[in-house]
Order: sequence, then structure tokens, then C-alpha cells
Amino acid sequence: MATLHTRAAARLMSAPAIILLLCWMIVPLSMTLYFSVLRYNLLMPGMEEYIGFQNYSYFLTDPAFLSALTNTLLLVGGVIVITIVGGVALALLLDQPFFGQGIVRLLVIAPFFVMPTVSALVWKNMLMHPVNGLFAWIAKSLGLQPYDFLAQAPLASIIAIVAWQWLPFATLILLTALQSLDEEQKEAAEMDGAGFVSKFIWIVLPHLARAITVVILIETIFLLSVFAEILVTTNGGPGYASTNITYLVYAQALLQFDVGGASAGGIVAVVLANIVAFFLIRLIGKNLEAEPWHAPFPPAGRPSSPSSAGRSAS
Amino acid sequence: MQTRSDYGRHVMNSVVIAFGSTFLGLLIAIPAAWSMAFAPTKRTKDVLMWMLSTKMLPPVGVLLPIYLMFRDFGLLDTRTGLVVVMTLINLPIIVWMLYTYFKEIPGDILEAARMDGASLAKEIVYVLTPMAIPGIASTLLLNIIMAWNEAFWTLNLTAAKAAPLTAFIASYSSPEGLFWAKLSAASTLAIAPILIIGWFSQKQLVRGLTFGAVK
Amino acid sequence: GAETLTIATVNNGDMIRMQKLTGDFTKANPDIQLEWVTMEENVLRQKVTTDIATKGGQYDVMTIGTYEVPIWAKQGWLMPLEFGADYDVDDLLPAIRDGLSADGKLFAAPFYGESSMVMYRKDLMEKAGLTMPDAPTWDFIADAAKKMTDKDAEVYGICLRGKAGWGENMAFLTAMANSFGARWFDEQWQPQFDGEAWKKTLTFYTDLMTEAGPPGASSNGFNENLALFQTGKCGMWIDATVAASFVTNPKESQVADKVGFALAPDAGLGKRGNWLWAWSLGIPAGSQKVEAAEKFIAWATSKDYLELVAAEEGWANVPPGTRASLYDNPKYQEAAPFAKMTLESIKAADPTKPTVDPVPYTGVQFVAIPEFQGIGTAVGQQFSAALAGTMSVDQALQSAQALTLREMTKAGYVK
Amino acid sequence: MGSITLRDVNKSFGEVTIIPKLSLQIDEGEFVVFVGPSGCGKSTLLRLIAGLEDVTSGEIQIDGRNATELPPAKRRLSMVFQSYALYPHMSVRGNIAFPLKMAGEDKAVIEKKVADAARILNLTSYLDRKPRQLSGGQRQRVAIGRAIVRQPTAFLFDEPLSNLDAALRVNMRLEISELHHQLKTTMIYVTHDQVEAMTMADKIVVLNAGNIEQVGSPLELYHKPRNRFVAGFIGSPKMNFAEGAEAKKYGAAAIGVRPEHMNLSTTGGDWSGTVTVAEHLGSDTFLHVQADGIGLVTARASGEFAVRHGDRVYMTPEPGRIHRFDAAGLAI
Amino acid sequence: MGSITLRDVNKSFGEVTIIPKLSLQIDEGEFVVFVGPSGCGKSTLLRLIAGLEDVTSGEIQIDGRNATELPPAKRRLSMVFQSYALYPHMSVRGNIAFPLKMAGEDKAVIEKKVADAARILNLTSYLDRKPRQLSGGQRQRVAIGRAIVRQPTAFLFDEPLSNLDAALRVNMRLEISELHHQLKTTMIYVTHDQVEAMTMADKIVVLNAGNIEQVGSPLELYHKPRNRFVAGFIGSPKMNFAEGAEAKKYGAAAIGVRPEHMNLSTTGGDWSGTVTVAEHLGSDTFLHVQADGIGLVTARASGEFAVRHGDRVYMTPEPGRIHRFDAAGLAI
Ligand SMILES: Nc1ncnc2c1ncn2[C@@H]1O[C@H](COP(=O)(O)OP(=O)(O)OP(=O)(O)O)[C@@H](O)[C@H]1O
Ligand SMILES: Nc1ncnc2c1ncn2[C@@H]1O[C@H](COP(=O)(O)OP(=O)(O)OP(=O)(O)O)[C@@H](O)[C@H]1O
Ligand SMILES: [Mg+2]
Ligand SMILES: [Mg+2]
Repeated sequence: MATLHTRAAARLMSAPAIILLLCWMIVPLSMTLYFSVLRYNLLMPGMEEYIGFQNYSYFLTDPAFLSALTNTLLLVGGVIVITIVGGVALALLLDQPFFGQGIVRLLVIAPFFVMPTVSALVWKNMLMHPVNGLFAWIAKSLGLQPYDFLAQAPLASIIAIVAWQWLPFATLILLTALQSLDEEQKEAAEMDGAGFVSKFIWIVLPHLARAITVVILIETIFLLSVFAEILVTTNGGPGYASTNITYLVYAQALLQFDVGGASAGGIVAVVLANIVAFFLIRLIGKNLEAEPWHAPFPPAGRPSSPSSAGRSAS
Repeated sequence: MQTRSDYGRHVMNSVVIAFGSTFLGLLIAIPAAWSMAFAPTKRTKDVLMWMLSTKMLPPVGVLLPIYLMFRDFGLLDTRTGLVVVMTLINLPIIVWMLYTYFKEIPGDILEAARMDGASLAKEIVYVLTPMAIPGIASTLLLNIIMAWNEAFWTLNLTAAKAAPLTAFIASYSSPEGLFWAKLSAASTLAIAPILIIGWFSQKQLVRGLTFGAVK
Repeated sequence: GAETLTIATVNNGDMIRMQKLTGDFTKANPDIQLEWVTMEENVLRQKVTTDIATKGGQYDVMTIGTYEVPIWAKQGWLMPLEFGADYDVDDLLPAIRDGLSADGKLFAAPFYGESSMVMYRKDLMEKAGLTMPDAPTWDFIADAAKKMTDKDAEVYGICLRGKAGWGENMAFLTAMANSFGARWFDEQWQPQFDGEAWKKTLTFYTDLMTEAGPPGASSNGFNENLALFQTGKCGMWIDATVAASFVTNPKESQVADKVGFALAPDAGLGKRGNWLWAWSLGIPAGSQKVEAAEKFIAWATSKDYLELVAAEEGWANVPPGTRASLYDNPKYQEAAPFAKMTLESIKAADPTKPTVDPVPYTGVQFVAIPEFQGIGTAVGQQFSAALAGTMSVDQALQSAQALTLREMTKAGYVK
Repeated sequence: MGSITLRDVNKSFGEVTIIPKLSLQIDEGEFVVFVGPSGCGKSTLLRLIAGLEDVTSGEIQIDGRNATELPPAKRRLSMVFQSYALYPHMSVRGNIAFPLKMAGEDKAVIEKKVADAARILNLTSYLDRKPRQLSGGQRQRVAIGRAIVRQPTAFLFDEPLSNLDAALRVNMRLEISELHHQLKTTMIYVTHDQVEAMTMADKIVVLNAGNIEQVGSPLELYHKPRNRFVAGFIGSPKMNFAEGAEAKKYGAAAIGVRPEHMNLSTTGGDWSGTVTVAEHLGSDTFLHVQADGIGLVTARASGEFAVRHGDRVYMTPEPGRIHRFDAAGLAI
Repeated sequence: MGSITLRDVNKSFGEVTIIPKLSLQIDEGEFVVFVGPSGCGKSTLLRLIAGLEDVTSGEIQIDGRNATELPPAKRRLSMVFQSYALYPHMSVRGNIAFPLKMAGEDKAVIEKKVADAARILNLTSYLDRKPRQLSGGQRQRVAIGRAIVRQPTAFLFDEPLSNLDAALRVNMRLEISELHHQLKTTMIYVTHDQVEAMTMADKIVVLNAGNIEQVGSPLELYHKPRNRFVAGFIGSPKMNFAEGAEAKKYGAAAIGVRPEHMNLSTTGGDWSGTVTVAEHLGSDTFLHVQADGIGLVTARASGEFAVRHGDRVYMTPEPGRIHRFDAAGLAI
């Protein structure tokens, strides 16, 4: 697969994508880096001056920063836990044949394709609203005091909303993984005397491990920059209770128009994202390179497999 | 209401941006994915991971630089500008997904084409692309969905002419009069095509979204 | 060829009505076409500010408020407006006109103006055995609110803004604080949240809302409260005067015929708790289409436009609060029972001297410095948290004081 | 311990009947091979015995007790799957220990039994590897290890060698035979490879479309096939058949002669023909001959037989080795 | 037309040398088989010839012209891949026509050539099917069809039969031999199955770890293996080796006897041992014997030889058939 000729062509053909992405990353990022050491407020043009790391020290000592950091991690972690637990449960349910499966699957998947703003609005005004919302109505008809979700438990509410959006994704992937579980493996476990629970713990769950890591990777990528849901529902409040890093940077950039401060914040966010990415990609990259678990038995007798594996690994 | 009669224009913008960026993205990504899948080097995995990691950067962090560049290139509020941005932000995912699908195509077949006298371009056009059609189609669909639903850049880089549906819906994001009926109508219209596309492609999507780790 | 004006505007009822009526303008000016960009308030502010500050040039006419105009005018970002004699600049209400002018030049034309006032349910007030005076005190309001509250029937004595944002809860709270003798800064730009006056204000506000406010108040803004009031869930509502036409419109409001109006309350210190705001139209400096834009603005803010709306939609729906002549019009007075109260509220606000004690800034419910949006919203978050009960009043004030001081130091006001 | 009786077992999937009605007796300690072409129902039959599928009607007895309704885990049978169905995330040790763990055995007991099984199967040094780190033959052995730790009444094998390459297949075949000699447990073994069937079985069951064509020892089937199907299926290369005139001579509708029962000559004989391909293996020579009036015939000569493509050869069937069949295909 | 010469060809992947330095002459019209254990570099060598890999050093000549730098498409060679590498989205017709289309041939010419190829390969009635609608053997034939339409100077086959089942493999083997007789084009055929090598080749090249162990006709290799590696590799079942005392008797470090060159008896002979497994195939009997002082020995008897597991047997190597090797493993 690899004569000099093809290798040269390959380099040429991957160049546009790599160069474009490099530009897309480096140009704005270096501008941001540059802005981050300036006093630069959009509303006060002509006053730009170099102020060193002052923007950074302001951003990092901002009392909002620590809560934003914790909120970001809680949000990512919470959503991941909920979607994975819920996703496994839903996948197990959907894996059983039942009437109307197609419709149910569509319903389960739908939230993933809804724009985040729209779904957040629906949750805020139709479900969680303490006066008009469905939950309040249910509480009242049960004789309970309606709970003001977004005010009393803002972060948890946002986690719930975001988890609702991502549950389908997790479900879809886990379901697919579940269906790829070798039928013979399940039968072997059955012959070995494993009941439903044992089968789940010893066979199904380990089989899903790989799918679960993938869910974690992808969700983390997107959840680190959750924004629309917060903007629409709580505006980061009350206090800083639901402000995450992205929202904090947003507030700097588009409420205060403090380009310098926002740039510093942006760089901090980039660094944080990279720290997370570093660990994640380590974890998952290893997992992705390992042989997939569901096809672990390349027929040993087929002599082509060792040599082709040798080629692709290079 | 006047803006409501502009609904058609917003739909057109959404369509142009979603499809335009997806096609442009595929055009750039197919060759890249080809070389990563079939002529990998030691650094290929790293390059792929790096591409993915660009997705982790918070967009607000670079909004202003992009805004200023767009202003200077006269791309503000143009479909072209948005097509470019959507292409770039989705490019890593496109490359990844295609890479995943291409990896599943036996290299033998491309070599056979080469033995049969096909040039590189012909190899890609006549053999690789048709074979990867299901994968390419689902990549295409996912990207249309992502571009269709993208709300940050569309909102911040458009005004009137190029504003897609997301920006239009944002004008409702605070209740006002008959708000609910309108929001529901508008969002249903915005979501319906995506739901349909999503439904048809869900199986393929899983493979692509998980980079082939789950089949 | 035809010129196209791109107009950025807010998604308020009056603005949307104007969009429907543009046929009148384009008929008279066939060479001008109008392109509307309607946005929610926050989004609008973000986009027009970014655009004007970076000279993006995406908009030819911008809808902006009394907060932006003086700041932007000072930066030279807005074209001064010079209208012909038939526009009758002198007819504009002085408080409003002052707010939109700098160095004696008008930089934006008011589309509608507003102050705030008390709107209340006459029937509930009667049931509670009280009579609303024209100029109530806060104590009266608190007393009445408690008496009107019937939580089982989902009737809450008072609805006030609680959603964080400098244009949301802080608009109300700043105006209220003014009447309690509080101020944002002293003359050296020192934040004043550690003073007694703010503590009184915030305590009064949270206590009142806890006892007589609706649940979830900390996420209620103008629109949410409007909906609550229109569906009969509020006894009183202190908010923008423009709301008056909505709550008295039988098509939208279930309580249209039961609404009374009163001036915003005071605490006997000589300032009432009302604000002043005007959504106005301005032209960014450097625009290529100044002439056409000016023509459009003149049309949209003219006396004739008021007549046009009256003819099409009735007098009650004309954009209020900009022209003295409107309030002299008997037809308007008849159709709009709130006209008098609105005018008096507007007159009662003084953006140049908003507080009991002297301050270095202008603006009633805001501080007209660029940093205020950020600071105001951040402080608003603290107060919203206090209302939600996730923070005590003292904590909220303390962190408001700290963060304001920080930002003001960073911006160089406080040395 | 280890006898299995099928009585009128019938299996249909929906409308389609896969196994019409079948009775079979498997004795204790026997090595029984089910053989037959692909799709004939071998796996289905095995899965019925294992309890992985329900019989549509009929009865399955294990050790004299009715087991028709018992779940797989209760039948005390062990199965080795074609794909081995190893648990990929468990080590070899974990795989072998799994059935014992499920049975709630003691840690110490498990350890001992796993060690024993590993010793028997030469897996001791691989106990901590994962299945993907093993070669095909080793995986195969792990699967067997998982089966033997439970000390089942019988082993079921479903084409356990079909994923291995030729050389390994021969080795594993010997190992399984060895194991049977050692354990003396009943084994039921499914394959579609007649060489495997011949070399391993005590008793071969030839299946065709869900029906039993013949049951017997390997040599019984080789020497006395009951019909053309069995005659053609058993033996490699396949038996040559002749019909028409040539068969008439022997008073049959068709006759069959195995390639190895054909005397070859370049000078003269009963049948003559042209060599299309001559395969010289050194140890043997296989001739594919276009025989006049008969068709393509395969003949085998021990050692070398120096002919080439296009040469003429003569063939004489060994007299006592001619199989005769009537019009219905039954042996006469 | 069709001669290929490799001169000092060397191939390394990075640090690892797969083919140290190799020279080989392939003559016009020859059927050459590369055989050797898995991983020995057969495929790599073939791919070097095809141009799918660059040689690290050395020269490849095709028809006397230096082709070392030519891209695959220019070498006028056709390759049949192990996986067939059919284009799944094209019909059989499209697959066969593809090389011609790439060469920019006329529509009419393409049509004619495709029809010809299809006729030769019995594919005419499948021309409009997609590869997935074909059986393994048919796919194989399509792959060959795609190779022959171009009328290449030589065909390269990389284990084309290893994906087929045993019966089909025999058939396809015959078909490819037939094809070679018909077309008389040079063919290079890679396999690791020595039976294929023996039956098909004019000339066998035995490779081991990138080195050529021996080149020769099948029977040459069978009768005169140059060393132990070739002796063990060619012939099935494998040659038995004896070392030590037994070998000394013959004045060698080791001797080798093929299973088919061993006279068996239950009463007496040179070597004695215990039967571990007796495989009765009817046509032959294979005995795996634990021979005293020698180790595990395989012996073959034609027809039946009635012994069982545990019986004692005696074996006498045929005198002229004993291969002797020195300490370095070379034949003496
Ligand atoms: N679950 C099922 N539903 C319907 N038909 C089935 C099912 N399982 C098997 N069959 C059919 O039953 C027949 C016998 O299948 P079985 O797997 O027993 O064949 P086999 O003899 O094992 O073949 P092979 O040698 O290819 O493994 C086949 O025609 C198959 O299609
Ligand atoms: N691209 C490559 N990079 C590194 N090593 C390779 C590459 N391709 C092949 N190899 C190595 O070269 C050796 C020979 O491989 P090759 O495929 O030629 O073997 P083979 O003889 O065809 O084996 P098989 O019979 O299994 O097909 C193997 O050890 C293989 O791992
Ligand atoms: Mg089967
Ligand atoms: Mg190979």
C-alpha cells in the first residue's frame, strides 16, 4: 500500500484539510493570545495597551472562576453518569423485541436532533416552570408544593436538560454495541449456568465498556462547551450556581465586551479543555487502537490477517 | 408579521449553509481520509486526535478574532462566510467519520484498481467513493444536522441576509404574546427535516459517531 | 437602484407592529427597501454593540436604548440626527430627549419611551379592603401585597422582576434603591453595596417577594410577569409603563377591565422608584446610507406614524412615551386610561440626578458607563440568588460589593 | 452417565420444518459425529440437545431422565462453539473458571479445577492471557477447558475446527481424540468434513435435510453405504459413479467405484480415457480422467504414475469393490 | 513475453528486513508457485513484482526491461487477490470491464473482450449480478476474469483459494491449471499449502524467512529436498525425522522418512511403538505411533490396517527412501 508514489500523493491529499484546520486553530488562537495581554474593551476603543498577565490574574481570581470550574466538571460528569446509566437501561429495554419498537426508537432518539435552544426553552417553560410547568401541575395535583427547579437547583436542572438531550446518543451507541454482542457468547454463558443478572454483569457490561468509553469521549468534547442551555434557562445564575467556564467567558466577551479579559478566559478554557482532552485521548486512543472486542477472533487459519495487520499498524 | 414571511429565506439559508458546508467538507475530507486510511504514517493517529481536539476549544474564546477577520474579508452576514465556518468546525468530525468508514474497506480493492490501471483520482472516484457510499451518506447527514442546528456562529456572524433558521428561532427566545404557538410552529418546521434525516441514518451514524469502535 | 436598509430591532410588540406597517413607508419611498433583523433584547444588544464597536457595518439602522446612546455618542459611533421642521423635535418629552442627546445634538430618535409604575388589580384591592393612592409608599405596597395574597388560589400579591440581568432585575432594583436612598457609587466611584440603604432595599425586596411573590420569581423577567399578570395571578406588578397597553388589552389579558395604575412607590425620601427608558433608532457612524436611514427614522418616530397606528390598530396601541402632543390628544387620553400615569411617571424620572445623594453618573436604573452591563448583570446574579434563597442578603451584598470594586478597579475608576 | 436418547424429535421454525421427525440413541462414552452438507440441520440438532432451542415435538432423554423442558444450564452438558465464544474481556483463567463461579463453587476448588484443566490442555503458561493474545489452536483449547471443568455428562462440539488452518486442524483433531480416550465422556461432534468424521467417530450419523441417512461406524459407512448419498459423502476424493450401459453390466441403475479402488494402466483395462489433470503429490498421483462413455472420473495411484495432461490411460475397477445402486439410489 | 527476473531484490520495512537479498528467474509460460510458512515473505515478494511495494534495493526486470520504477498499472501484470478484491458496487460485467475502461478501450472492444472472458470462465449467465450474489467459486472466477481481459504478460495469484472450502478448493485448483494450459501465460502463484504447490506448479520456489530454500519441480522437491526445511515442508503428512542413535546408523545427523515410505506390520520390523491414534479413512489408515527411542512417528498404510489405540506396531523404512541430513540440516 505504500510505494513512494502513493505516499507522496497521500501527503498532498491530506494537506488541505490539515492546513485549513491549522489556520482555523492557530490564527484565531494567536490573535486571542495577543488580545489576552492587552487592556482591550470594545466599548472603549483607542485605549488598548499592553498590561501583561493582568487579564489572567483577574480572570483566575474572579470568585466566579472557581464555581465555574466546579460547575463545568459537575456538568460534564453528571451528564455522563446519567446518560450512561440511563443509556444502558434504555438500550437493554429497546433490545427486547416488542410491539411498536420503531416508534419508540424514534421517540427515544428525537431529542438528539432538536436544537439545544429549543429543547432548553421547552424544558424551562413547559416542564420546569413553577407556575405553568407540567411538573408544577403534577406536584399540585398530588397536593405538593411545586418546586422551582431552575432557582433552587439550577445546576441539577441544567444537568437534567442536557442529559435529556444526550441520552439518545448514549442509548443509540450502547444499543448498537449491545446488538453486536455475539449471540454464541450469550449462549455459552447460558450453558455455563449464568442467569440474567450474572450475564449482565459478567458478559454484557464488559462488552459495553468500549462503547462506554466512546460515549465519554464524544460527550466530553461537546459538554465542555455547553452554552445555549444555560443562556436560555438560568443565565448562569442564581449567583454563579450554573455558570460554567464557557458561559463565564461569554459574559466577559459579550456582556462586558472586555475582549482582553475574555481572551484570557478563552485561553484558560482552551488550556483546561486540553488538559481534559489529553487524559481522555490517552484513555480512549488506547482503547480505539486495541482490537475491537466484538471481533476478537480473526480466524487464525486465514494467513492474510497477520500480514495485513502488520501493514496497517505501521 | 413581516419577518414571518421571510421564513422561506431563512430556510433557504439553512439549506444552503448546511448542504454547502457539508459538500465542501466532503471535498476536502475525502482525500484526507483516503490518505490517512490507506497510506498511514506514524503520525496519522496523532493528527486525527489533534483534529478532534480542535473540537474541544470553546468557540467564545475565538469569537472576536473570527469576527474581525470576517469583517476584513467582507464575509459578515454572507452565506459564503457561514459555509466556510461550518466546514471548518465540522471538518474534524467529517475526516474522522470518513476515516472510520474507509478503514473498513479492504485495501486490496484499491490495490486491485491500481493494478487494473486506475490513476489515484480514478481509484477514488470509481472505486473508493462508490464503495463508501453508505458511510459518506451518513457523514453527510450528520453534518447537515450539525450545521443545521449550529446556533453560536450562525447567530454571531449573520444579520439579515444570511441568517438561517437558528437565528430566526432565536428571535423568539423570549416569550411574547402568542409566543408558544409561534415557537412551536417555527421549531417544528426547523426540526422536522432533521428528524427525518436522523431517523433514516441512525444505524450508519452510530458507526461514524463512534469512529468505528462500535458497530 | 433601490437602496436596502438593514434594520436591527428588538422583538417587542410595538416594533413588530411597525414592521407590519412599513408598506406606508416604502410606498412613499419606492427606492428604499427594508430588511428587518428581529432579535431578542440581549442578542440584539450583543450584536449591535459588536457590530458598531468593530465597525462591522452590518446594520444601517439600530434599535438602541437610553443606556447605549450617551456612551456611543461619546465614542463618535453614532451619526447626529438632523430632522426637518415638520418633525417637531421640540415635541419630544424633555426627559427622553435629554437622555438621547449629547452636546445638544440628538443621536437617536425615540420610538417609544417608558417609565415604570404600579399596575394593580382593582378588584383584589377592593377585596382586601384597601384603596390604592395615586402615589403609594413602599409600606403601603407591602401591606397590600400581603393582604391580597391567596396562594391556594394562585394569586400572589406582588410580581416583581427577579431574573438576573442589568436590564432585568437590576433595572427594577436600582430604581427601587434610588427611592430608598441608595446609590451605586459615591462621587469617588466607590461602590456602595456595603451601606445601609442597599441592605434595606434588598431586605425589603426579598421579604416582600418571599411572602407575597409567586414561586420561581428569581427567573421572572418582564415577559414572565406580564404573562402572570395577564392570567390573573398577580395583585400588583411594578414594571414598565408600556405594559399598561398589554394588560388592558382584552384580547390578550383576562383582567383587562380590572387594572388600575399608580406611580411607583417611594420611601419618603423624595425619590420614587421608577425608571426611564426609551427604545430609539440610531444610525451608525460611517454608514453609506445615512440619507435613507434618516428618512426612515423620521417616518418611524413621527407624529404621522402615531396617526397611522391609531388608524390601523386603535389609539391604545400607539407607541407611547415620546411626544408631548400625544398626551394632549383627547382621543388618546380616552383610549388609554394609563396615559396620565405614564406621562407623570416619565416626568418624575430624572436621569441626570437619579439619587438622593449625589453621584458621578447619569442614568436612573443604570449607570451610563460601558462597564455597567457586565457589572450590573453580575450584581443582578447575586441579587437573584438572594431572592431564590440560595444566598443570604448579606452575602449577596458582600459579593456584589466585592465584584463591583474589582471591576471598577480593573477598569481604572477606582485607583 | 452420558447416554442421550432422542425420540421422535421434530423442529420447525415457523412454517419451515428443519428436522422432520428423528430418533437416535447415543450410548455412554461414545464419540458420535453428526455429518452432512451445510444447512442440513446438524447445528440445529445439537442445539436441541443442548437446550438452546426448544423442540417442537418429541422427547429428549439424558441419562434416562426426560430433559425436554430443562434449561440448558440444568442439563449438565458442555458445548464448544464454532467461534469458541470465549469471553474476550476475561483471562484464560477467568474463562475456564466462569462455569464454576456461576455454580457458586469455592475459590479453592475453582483454582484446583482450573489448574487441572489447564494441565490437561497444556494451557498452564497462558492462564493470564486474554483470548485475543492466543493463537487459534490455543483458543480452541480454552473453549474445551471451559467445557471440561464442569465434568459434564456429555460434550457437544459444533464444528470446532472449521476456523483453523489445515495443519492445525489435523493437530487439534488428534488432541480431541486423545481427550476422548482420556475422559471417556460421551461426545457429540458436528462437522461437515467427512475426513474429520471418519477419523474421530465411534459412530457417524449422516444427516441430509434433517433426516438421518445412515448411522454406523466409519468403516461400515465406507464399505457399506446404504445409499448413493452416503456413498458420495463418505470418502475422499469422492466415489465415481457410472450410470447407463456401464451400470447395466452389473445389473444396477448406477454403480460407484472409489478412486482408490481403480487399477491404473497405460496399456489396457476396462475403461479408457484422457487425462485432463494429473496431480503428482509424490506419495500419490491423482488423475482426473475424461473417461469414454462415463464422464469425469478420478483415480488414485499410490506413489508415482507418470502420465501428463492429454495422455491416455486405462482403468479397471477392483472387482469386489464395486457398489451397486438401484433406481431409488439405495444400495443393492 | 512473460519472463520475469529478480536481481538481488531486497525489501525492508523500516528496520526490519523481510527479504534479505533474492535473485530469481521466471521463464515465459511457466507456472511458478511460491510456497512457505506464514509470514515468510511470499506476499511481499509478489507485491514487489506487482509494484504495489517499492524494492529497497535490487532490480526487477519484466520481459528484459527494467521495471523497478514502474507503477503497477504500467507493468502489464494482473493480480488475483486472496480476497478477490472484487468491486462490490459493480456488476460482474463492470468488474471484468474495469481494467479495459481504465485503459480507455473502445466500448465495442470492451464488450467483446468481456464476453470472451466470461465464456472462457463460464460466467456468461452471471454477467449482470453483483459480486455479493455469487458463490465463492464464482467470485474467484470473476477475479480471474478481471485479470485475463487485459491479456497481461503474467498473472499473479496471492493465495486465491484459501477462502474457499475444501471441496471447492479442489475444483478451483483444477480450473486454474486448465486455464494455464489454455492461455500459456506466465503465472506466479502464492500459497502456503504444499498440496496446492505440488499439484499446480511447473516450478516451486520454497521460501523461508525471505530466503529461497530451494527451487525446482514438484517431484524434484519431493524426492530430493535440499535440506530439512524443504523435506519437512513438502509432502503430507509431514516427513518423520529421527536423530541420535538411529540416525548414526545411517551415518547422518538426522534421517527422514515419509509416512508413505514406511512398511507396517503387527509382528515385527525395524522400529516399534504404540499406536496413539489410528485414523481409518477406508482408503488409507494413518497411524500416529509413539515409537521407542524416536518419538512421535506418523505412518500411512494403503487401505485398511486393523490396529487401535494402544496396540503395538512395527515399522520398517523402505530402504531407498531414507533421506539423510548433516548437522546443518543439509541433505547428504
Ligand atoms: N432461527 C432460525 N430460524 C429459521 N431458520 C433457521 C434458524 N436456524 C437455522 N435455520 C435454518 O435451518 C436449517 C439448518 O440450519 P443448521 O444451522 O442446523 O445447519 P447446519 O447443518 O449446521 O449447516 P452448517 O454446516 O452450514 O453449519 C438452515 O436452512 C437454516 O437456514
Ligand atoms: N507494511 C509492512 N510493514 C512492516 N512489516 C510488514 C509489512 N508488510 C508485511 N510485513 C511483515 O513482513 C513479513 C512477511 O509478510 P508477508 O505478508 O509477505 O508474509 P506471507 O508469506 O505472505 O505470509 P502469509 O502466508 O501469512 O500470507 C511478515 O512478518 C509481516 O509482518
Ligand atoms: Mg452449523
Ligand atoms: Mg500472504
